[in-house]
Amino acid sequence: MEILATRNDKGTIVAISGKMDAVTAPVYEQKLRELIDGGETVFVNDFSRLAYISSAGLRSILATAKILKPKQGTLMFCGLTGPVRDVFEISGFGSLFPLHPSPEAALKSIG
Amino acid sequence: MEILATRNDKGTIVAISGKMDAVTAPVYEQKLRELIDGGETVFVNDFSRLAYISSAGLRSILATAKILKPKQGTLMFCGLTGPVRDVFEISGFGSLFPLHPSPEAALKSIG
Amino acid sequence: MSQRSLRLEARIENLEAMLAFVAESAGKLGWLGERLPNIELAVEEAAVNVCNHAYPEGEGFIELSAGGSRDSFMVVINDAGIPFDILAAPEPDLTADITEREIGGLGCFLIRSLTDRVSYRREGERNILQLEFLREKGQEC
Amino acid sequence: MSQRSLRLEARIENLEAMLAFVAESAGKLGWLGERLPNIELAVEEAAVNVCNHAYPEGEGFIELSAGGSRDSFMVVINDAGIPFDILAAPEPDLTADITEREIGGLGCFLIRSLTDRVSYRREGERNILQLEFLREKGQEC
Ligand SMILES: Nc1ncnc2c1ncn2[C@@H]1O[C@H](COP(=O)(O)OP(=O)(O)O)[C@@H](O)[C@H]1O
Ligand SMILES: Nc1ncnc2c1ncn2[C@@H]1O[C@H](COP(=O)(O)OP(=O)(O)O)[C@@H](O)[C@H]1O
Repeated sequence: MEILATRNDKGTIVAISGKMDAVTAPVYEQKLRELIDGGETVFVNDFSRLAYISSAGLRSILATAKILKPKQGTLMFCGLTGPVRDVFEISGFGSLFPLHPSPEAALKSIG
Repeated sequence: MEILATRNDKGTIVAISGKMDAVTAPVYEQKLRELIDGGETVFVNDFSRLAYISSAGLRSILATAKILKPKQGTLMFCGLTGPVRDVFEISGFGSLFPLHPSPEAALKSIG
Repeated sequence: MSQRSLRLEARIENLEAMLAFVAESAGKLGWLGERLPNIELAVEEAAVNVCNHAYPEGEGFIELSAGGSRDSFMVVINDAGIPFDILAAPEPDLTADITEREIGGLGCFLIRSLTDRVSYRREGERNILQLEFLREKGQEC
Repeated sequence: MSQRSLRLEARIENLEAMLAFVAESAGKLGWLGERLPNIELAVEEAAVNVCNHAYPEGEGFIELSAGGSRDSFMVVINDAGIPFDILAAPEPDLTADITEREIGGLGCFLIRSLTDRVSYRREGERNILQLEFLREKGQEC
């Protein structure tokens, strides 16, 4: 897994590539916690190059969302590909979080 | 395993790197058979970048030497490193074949 | 293909080796396409659970066996941990919102959702979990 | 480290996976240095022999188990092939010249030379070959 966070005036785009599994998901969670501690509250997870996600990844995502909630923050997603989209659908995460076609569309949605 | 054969007026230097094992030794044997079929009879095996040899490698070397013998050819060796040198010693191949410090020294030895 | 197996210490650091073993075994049987991520995911979930929960008081092993054909691929996961029947694990609430939704509890659900046939049995001191994947008619496997 | 094992079809194409398994198992126990090529070599010779000779009439499996400590590393190789006692294999003639010297016959000899303790037993339908490597006092393992 590789994580690339790009700040922008509306929020932070977090592009994640590779696999988000039991070994790598904690790295994602840690990274987002640091950004939140640094004051960020609006995130777009760009999953267009994420090939795989397991429940460990879902766990880290939900844990992050729960931290953002009381801060009025948002965790949005874009670019979900086949297997990742399937996991989001099966687990109900697809309706728990806003999914967008692109990072730009996601940031636009919050006005 | 990688094989690089360099022809020169006195013979052919065959530089082999990597591992010469049951999977790769047949490739070496095949390569030398082609060179012999092409008329080459003097070979220096440069083992300075060979990390590992197993009995499959010794088998290919002896088979090659047996083809060269009636053609008055020679198979010389140089640059044996730790584990390869040990295998040559244990198996008696160190006294079956001339070992030299460098390709140049090997070619010089045949005058 | 005869039955292949890999037995390692049940630790997350060995997860990659386990998944590589399963992917290679599936690949040798011609399972190269779309289903592979599903297979890997189901196996990861089951293996991670063994690493995290099967041996609460120490360390133990996990053994994966793989085999089958182009039409059916089976992975059997075997451990000597506490008895745990994946089929009896409760369904997660998939409709709760972020605040209410509980963290965790998705692993067993994903395994059941992605695997065509799941069976569990306790044999002596062993948990034996069988995951079978079927190729659909006409589908690339 | 508990006992780890890998069971695959006894085919040369699986040799790399077998050696990677053994090297990783040895590495986890701290065997990182000079002895590793010896260990790999002894295991390759034994494994190649099983692939080439153990199942003259078809196919079969090979199982490698690895375990030990920083002071002693043991690999057990197990197959269901024809009975073969490596300790009874004849010594090669190491002094013959190129013309006289026979091709082959070095594998078993190398195993015996590189391994500190070799034992063989037939158990039912199984060949069980144990290769044990000892760290010398003061030596990097
Ligand atoms: N192999 C196992 N042995 C013992 N308990 C287990 C095992 N697998 C799962 N469990 C129990 O079932 C619960 C639900 O597992 P799971 O659905 O994978 O979600 P998670 O592991 O994320 O909590 C775990 O929290 C654990 O208490
Ligand atoms: N696992 C085995 N099962 C049956 N026969 C074997 C086995 N290993 C070795 N042999 C026999 O012993 C002979 C010598 O083996 P070895 O010393 O490894 O040399 P090589 O395999 O190169 O001939 C082989 O040619 C084979 O006939």
